[in-house]
Amino acid sequence: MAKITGDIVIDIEKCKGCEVCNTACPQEVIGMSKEVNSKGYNYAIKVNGNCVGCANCAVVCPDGVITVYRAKV
Amino acid sequence: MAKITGDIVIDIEKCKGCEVCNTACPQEVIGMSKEVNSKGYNYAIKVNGNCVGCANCAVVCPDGVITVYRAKV
Amino acid sequence: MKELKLMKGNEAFAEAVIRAGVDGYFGYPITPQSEVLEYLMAQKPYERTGMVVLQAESEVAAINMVYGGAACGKKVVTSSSSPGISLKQEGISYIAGAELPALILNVVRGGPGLGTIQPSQSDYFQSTKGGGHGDYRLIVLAPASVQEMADFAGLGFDLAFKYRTPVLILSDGVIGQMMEKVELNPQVKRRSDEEVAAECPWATTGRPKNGPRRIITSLELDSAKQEIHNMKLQAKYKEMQENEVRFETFDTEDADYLLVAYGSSARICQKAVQIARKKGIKVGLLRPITLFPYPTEAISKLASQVKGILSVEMSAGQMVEDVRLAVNGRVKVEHFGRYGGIVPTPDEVVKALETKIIGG
Amino acid sequence: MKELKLMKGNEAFAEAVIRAGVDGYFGYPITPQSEVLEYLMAQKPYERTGMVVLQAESEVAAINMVYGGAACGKKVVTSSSSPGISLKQEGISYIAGAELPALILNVVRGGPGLGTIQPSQSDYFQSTKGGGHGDYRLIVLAPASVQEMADFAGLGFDLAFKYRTPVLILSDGVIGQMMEKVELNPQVKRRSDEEVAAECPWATTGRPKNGPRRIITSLELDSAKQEIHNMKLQAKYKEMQENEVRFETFDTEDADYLLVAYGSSARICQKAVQIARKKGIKVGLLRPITLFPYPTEAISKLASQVKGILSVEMSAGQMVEDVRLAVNGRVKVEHFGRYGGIVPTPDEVVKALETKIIGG
Amino acid sequence: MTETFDKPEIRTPENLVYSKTKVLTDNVLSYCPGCGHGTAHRLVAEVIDEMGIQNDTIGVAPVGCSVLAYNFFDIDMQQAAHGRAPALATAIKRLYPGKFVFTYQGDGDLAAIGTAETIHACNRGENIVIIFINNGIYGMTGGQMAPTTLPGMPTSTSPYGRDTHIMGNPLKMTEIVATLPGTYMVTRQAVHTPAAVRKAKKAIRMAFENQKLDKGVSFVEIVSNCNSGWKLSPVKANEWMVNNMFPFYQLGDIKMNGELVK
Amino acid sequence: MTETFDKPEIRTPENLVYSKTKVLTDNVLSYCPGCGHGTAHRLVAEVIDEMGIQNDTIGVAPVGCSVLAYNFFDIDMQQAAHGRAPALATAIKRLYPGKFVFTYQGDGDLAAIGTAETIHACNRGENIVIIFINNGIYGMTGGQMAPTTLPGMPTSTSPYGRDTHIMGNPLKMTEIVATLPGTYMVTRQAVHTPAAVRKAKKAIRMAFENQKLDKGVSFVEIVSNCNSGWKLSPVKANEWMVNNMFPFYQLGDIKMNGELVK
Amino acid sequence: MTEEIIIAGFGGQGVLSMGKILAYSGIMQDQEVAWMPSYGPEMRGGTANVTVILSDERISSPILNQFDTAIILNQQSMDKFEKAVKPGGILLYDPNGITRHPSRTDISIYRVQAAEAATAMGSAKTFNMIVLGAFLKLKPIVKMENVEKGLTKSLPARHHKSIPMNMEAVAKGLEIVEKV
Amino acid sequence: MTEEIIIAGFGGQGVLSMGKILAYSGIMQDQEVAWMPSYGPEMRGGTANVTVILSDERISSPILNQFDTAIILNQQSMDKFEKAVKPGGILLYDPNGITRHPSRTDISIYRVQAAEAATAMGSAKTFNMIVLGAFLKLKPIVKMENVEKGLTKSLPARHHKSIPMNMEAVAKGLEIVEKV
Ligand SMILES: Cc1ncc(C[n+]2csc(CCOP(=O)(O)OP(=O)(O)O)c2C)c(N)n1
Ligand SMILES: Cc1ncc(C[n+]2csc(CCOP(=O)(O)OP(=O)(O)O)c2C)c(N)n1
Ligand code: SF4
Ligand code: SF4
Ligand code: SF4
Ligand code: SF4
Ligand code: SF4
Ligand code: SF4
Ligand SMILES: [Mg+2]
Ligand SMILES: [Mg+2]
Repeated sequence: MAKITGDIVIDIEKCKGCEVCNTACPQEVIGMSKEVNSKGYNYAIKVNGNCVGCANCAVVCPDGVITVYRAKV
Repeated sequence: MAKITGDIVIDIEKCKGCEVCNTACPQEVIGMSKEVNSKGYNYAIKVNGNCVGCANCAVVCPDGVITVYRAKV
Repeated sequence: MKELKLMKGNEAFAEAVIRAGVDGYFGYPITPQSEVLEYLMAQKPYERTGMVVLQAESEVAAINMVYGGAACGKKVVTSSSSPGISLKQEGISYIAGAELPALILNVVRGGPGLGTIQPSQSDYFQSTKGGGHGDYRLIVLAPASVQEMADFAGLGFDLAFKYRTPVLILSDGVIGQMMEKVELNPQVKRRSDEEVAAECPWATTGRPKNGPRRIITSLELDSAKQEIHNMKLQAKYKEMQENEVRFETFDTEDADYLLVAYGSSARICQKAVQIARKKGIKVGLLRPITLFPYPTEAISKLASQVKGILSVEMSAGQMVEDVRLAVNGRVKVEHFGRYGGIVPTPDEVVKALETKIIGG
Repeated sequence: MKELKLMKGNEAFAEAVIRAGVDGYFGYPITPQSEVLEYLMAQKPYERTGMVVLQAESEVAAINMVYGGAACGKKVVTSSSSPGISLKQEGISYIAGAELPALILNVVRGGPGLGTIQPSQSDYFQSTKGGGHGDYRLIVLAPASVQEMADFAGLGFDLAFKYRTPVLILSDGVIGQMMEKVELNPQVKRRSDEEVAAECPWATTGRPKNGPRRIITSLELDSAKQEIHNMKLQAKYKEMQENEVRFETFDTEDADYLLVAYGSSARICQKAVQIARKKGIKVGLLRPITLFPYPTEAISKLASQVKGILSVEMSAGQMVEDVRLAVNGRVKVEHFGRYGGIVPTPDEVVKALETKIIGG
Repeated sequence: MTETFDKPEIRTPENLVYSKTKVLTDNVLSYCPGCGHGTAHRLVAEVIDEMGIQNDTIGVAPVGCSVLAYNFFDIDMQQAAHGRAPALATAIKRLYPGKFVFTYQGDGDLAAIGTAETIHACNRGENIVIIFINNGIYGMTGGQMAPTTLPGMPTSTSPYGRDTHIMGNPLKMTEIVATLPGTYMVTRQAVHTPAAVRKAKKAIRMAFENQKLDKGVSFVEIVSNCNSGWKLSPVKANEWMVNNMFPFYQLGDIKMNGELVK
Repeated sequence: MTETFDKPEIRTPENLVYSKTKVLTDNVLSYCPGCGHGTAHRLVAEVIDEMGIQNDTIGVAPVGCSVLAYNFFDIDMQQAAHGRAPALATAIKRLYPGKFVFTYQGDGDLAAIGTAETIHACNRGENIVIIFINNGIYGMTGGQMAPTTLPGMPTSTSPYGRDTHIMGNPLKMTEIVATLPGTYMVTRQAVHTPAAVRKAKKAIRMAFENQKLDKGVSFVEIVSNCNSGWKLSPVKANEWMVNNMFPFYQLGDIKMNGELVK
Repeated sequence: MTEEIIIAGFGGQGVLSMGKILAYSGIMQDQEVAWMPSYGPEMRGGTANVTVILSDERISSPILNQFDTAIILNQQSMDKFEKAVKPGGILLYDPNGITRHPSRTDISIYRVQAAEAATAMGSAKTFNMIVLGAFLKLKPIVKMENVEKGLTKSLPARHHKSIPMNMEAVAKGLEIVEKV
Repeated sequence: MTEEIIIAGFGGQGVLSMGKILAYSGIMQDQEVAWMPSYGPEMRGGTANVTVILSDERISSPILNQFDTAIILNQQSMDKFEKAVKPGGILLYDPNGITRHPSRTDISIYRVQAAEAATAMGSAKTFNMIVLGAFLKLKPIVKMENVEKGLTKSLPARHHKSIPMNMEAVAKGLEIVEKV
């Protein structure tokens, strides 16, 4: 059976580090960086490769900064 | 058994001839004068002596121009 | 072909609005101008031209409907009388700030407060100096006849669109309520949506497929940009002052004295001029037709000729300030007015001229 | 005993309002003055003095609450900023028409429309000439410091009750938002209902048992009576002009040139005077404290002394008209302003003086 | 001399059963003949009289035909800007919680321009009485459409009848304010017959009595005729009202003691 | 270099399942981190995109945090005076019946100063969409009390919590407009979880679809956080919202197809 | 020629429309006209009045305190306007309902029993046309044919059938007006 | 003496309260003070800045475009205010998060690693006090005792227990500020 895998791209300059995506991810893919972006926010980063491309994070991200891909592998 | 009788006093200068009292009187006591008052209204007048002092006319008169008396005779 | 009718000023305005191809009217009843909405409703303009006529829930709603319609490039108008116009001040300031063309009729009654429903000219300051907040001006047209109530509907929109600015017609209870002969222009076709879009590329008519979106706003959080916006507005007002001043003079050629009056006061002053001249007083009349831009230069010129100027208004003295600013101290300028709904007679004007200017 | 604090202008005003024994505040949030309501709410004034503080549903409701409270003889106040003040124009006209004492604070921001939330002085015309309809005037006080934001609360009510008139404090974002030292007056006790009834026999506090009922209205359908009412108002305004003009001068004794500026502009001009004097320009400053009644006479006198006058305002030029009316053509009067939320620097003022007045 | 039918012998103070309350002044009402405003005024005045609160009541007149109400009530009164009476009343009552405060408003005043003030005063539960005269029209200004104008009803600004598609449906403000927790009593009455008048008066009395309890707004709608605006004689206007207004604006209590009446 | 967990191999157009709609501009949203306004914007934009009406939609921004909405929607937009968006929308729609018109308003804008405009636009049955962001507070001006603020909830103008006796109860405008014949669809949604977002989007889609039918107002309330105003982190704010706002403002459809949902 | 007229009476007496017909008649003979009503709630139930000016020149002020002719149809109007007639001018009134008759001696006073005549003619609506006729007898400032044209112009088409009856009423007025 | 200072950084950095403590300290030594914040939505998430003026004379304008000292705590503020320092003036900044360091040569530039130090001290809240200390090292315009008094005045009583920690942070700032 084909396994589903996914990936997200975070526009870290636009991310405001609100952590809403983080809470919504069923795979605990998202964490917050220690670094800040030029606006001073600790932006979202991927902390593992378990993304399944469910788009939950993108759907709840208030700033629409996440792009999601999903593929069968 | 004592009979009830009544009487009304109409302030004809303040009466506006609206005929609302007339409609409300159970005894058909009230009619409208042919004469006009100084405001040009055909004011209310008594056309018979059948008043029983029920105050219906006074209660509905928008201009509060009717005074009512009632007595047992 | 022109058409001759006997109409109230308010009705003539309403009929002229329809004939000018106006797209929408939004208003709320108030004496002495309710005939505008009543006439429009009776005319079924939606059948005559497709014009939208709506009784709003309040003057505040009405002026903001005007904002919405004007922002779409449509010709939209509202009318009210003094207290209602006060309620519209925020909206008028927004319309001016967002640079929208719109027409507003004020059929003035006496104030302050609920005051009286009788005619007055006590909203001059509010109209010409900005009753709303911020640095803006309205073009202010002052009709003095039922004919002008009709004519200024068209003129008002011409100016409104030329400058993308709100235009106020400052009338009063006399002009609004009286009937006179009026010659009406023939019906102008309402512009199609396509014509509007072509004429008003700035208007929000739906984002063009091949161009940027349009934004109508008066907000600018960046002060540097807001200042540039304000400067643009000021430049526009200057342009109006250069190009749009309108006034009439009567018997000023040889005048020793000058009356300045607008609207119904000007009609009374015309008669006063006749009476005074019969008495041997050489007096003329200047009637500002635009109250903003004000005929400052014309008055300034006449100030070099006459010995004194009387500003006649149905108010406690408002326009007289603009006369004084024009005259700049060169000759005596006084004010005569009746107010609270009282309309002065020509005789009273002559007497005021004699006591305040000639004898004074 | 006076108390020294570091406070924002808005807070100082709010605290002074409580200490002045004010009975009610009714307002609606808007930047840059929301601190007034916030401060009041935080102070639990109902515990401190029994004062009523209510957030209204809108500026229109707030000003009409003020009408209701003032008509009962109570000391009531509202505050807002430019767009909100525009919405209050009808209500203000009513309060003036019904001759009610009330205090209104406008912490001005740049317009027109939504404009900017940054400081501005572009509501001068609206405040001084009557933004609402009808012939009325407000007493207009222009604070130039946090201290005056506090002081004018008391002064405002004194004048409001003395003349039974609405008083407007015309402040701006600078004065409202900045913190400075402020010396606060001790708490004044709120008047009891009995005291109010005794002091304000005209107020609707419940029909007296042995006297006629009281009516608060601005309506008069009989024009003759309405005119008399208007004349009474005008007489009052004249009295204010005679008795209530307030202003300050700096370095005017030997001045060749004069700056005229109010509020925060006046502070900037004070520095400009220092800079200019270092450069050898003998310039003075007149700061109107009351904008209505305007210090016409004081300016007129100085006009006989100086060679030119620069009116400095954070607007496109409004007060300059009153300066010109005072000067009446005797010396050159020019305007300098920055606007849209931009505050001019003292250097800019000096430069404007040099180019527009001295060199011009 | 024609017959007068007078019975002077029974006109004694003991026999007096009805006379104008002293809380109404002697000024001639400015209303058209047969207008319900007059009756409504009288009922409010009688309640004030009977409760003995003439010196403790502050009334607020609207803009509308009843703008001159202050000429007719012999109590302290304020005249409000169009639609804003509830804002005035809010301030008055909060500053004088011990006084009785009422507004008297028409349907244009209360349900058009004054919508926000009405809803928010009711929502805040201001402890006031609101008397709401619904005559389905703007009487004062010459019979324009009101928010309460019935579908199809002609007015000077709906000369071909109210077209609900363009002009919306009549607004039942009374039902709306009844949904707000701030209202304690909401009722709809009429004053066209003696029975209706007596009922209306009871409601007004209860409204004023409620004000002592500090429970919020008591709201009394009175469906009334505007015979001038409707262009009918007073008597015909009342008939038209019964046949047309009442089916839409059903009389009766809507909320009592803070509970919706089912 | 730290591990990135990127899977560049699957980032192909066919595999793209979510990306920002082109109906949102590239401007950085002016909202606070985690504010629901951003999500609500995106949903409206996505619906416009999916319906292919980007060139036929005119939006109206309020005064409130979303005053700058016109910087974010790539459509023609107008910015209304505080509370007046429904008046603007009324005129726009009547003058351009073929366009899609919506307002986007906060709770202060729609339920305080704009009460009359909201009620009357709804009552007239203007054929528009109203998107109502209820965050129980005035976000823009620094967290003052709104008509929708919950009882006991502290704000900058109710620092000791909303005292309903003095400040009134929270106003449910959504329930009120649902009672008006002019509204066709009235619903309350949220955007704090993926499921809620997906549901809210469906509601918004339906609202815009309704506009084709000329049936009146479609009114979509979105209960949202104002984490700045509430002084909570975005995640905590959403939790607080679930625990406190939702019990009072219950999510779900209130009126569908012109019928109240029981 | 300029004729300045006030017509004043009760709301329902057709005062305004009488003025309007007069104004229209003036237009029909190419004159300048002005018609200025009293307005607002004062009209409610109470009095209504209208100023009508016909002139060969441009009319300056439509608001006057003195009139060439006053046409007075109730007592309130008598109290208000008797004194507003210019010396040498005309006061025309219907004595019906008048309790205090005019007393000035420097003006010409006429009466027309129009209410009575209208009742006699069986149509209260002709009242104002009778008064108009009376006025035109005293001041024939508009030709009869122009009155008819004016009527046609001022009445909506659906009322045109009543024109003959109206003209008859005008004729009646011409006939019954009498000098006091 | 007049000292005109701008303090600029992110919303959460305590910029406004630092300015307030400085202003209160000025009051404690009988100076005139002005504190003028940037305000409105621009503060939301974004930058916050405050102008503080201490002077022996009456302060004229609280709105300035040039400052004796700029205290800069993020990149945006650096971009905006580096150029606003008067020639010969001082620019003090925390390099944390700064990507483009100041480059002017006509002013004195100092840095203070306050964020780092605050973390080390275990309380992010002391950040602004460390910066204040650094500033006072460079411009000892207020006496330490007056800073403490200022703190007491500006903090609500319930926070008075934190004063020692705050004074410690000030001391830390005095210590770690360094010339660039
Ligand atoms: C701000 C403002 N707008 C409009 C008016 C004009 N106006 C006076 S009364 C009225 C309507 C009155 O209708 P209603 O409230 O129903 O009272 P009614 O006369 O029917 O009793 C209006 C629109 C006004 N005076 N002020
Ligand atoms: C006439 C007027 N009054 C007040 C304001 C100030 N103001 C701006 S936004 C706002 C409230 C915004 O709250 P809300 O509508 O709930 O929107 P949010 O910011 O919460 O999204 C206020 C009172 C204004 N701009 N104009
Ligand atoms: S939800 Fe969006 S803005 Fe918030 S942390 Fe995640 S990616 Fe960043
Ligand atoms: S797409 Fe789904 S699994 Fe992948 S990061 Fe986002 S929420 Fe997690
Ligand atoms: S009191 Fe009764 S019976 Fe007598 S007249 Fe009046 S209604 Fe008729
Ligand atoms: S109800 Fe009153 S006003 Fe009307 S006719 Fe009878 S007595 Fe006269
Ligand atoms: S116009 Fe209507 S509401 Fe007004 S007094 Fe006449 S009948 Fe009554
Ligand atoms: S203040 Fe509140 S509503 Fe406004 S953007 Fe921030 S979180 Fe959102
Ligand atoms: Mg009504
Ligand atoms: Mg909100």
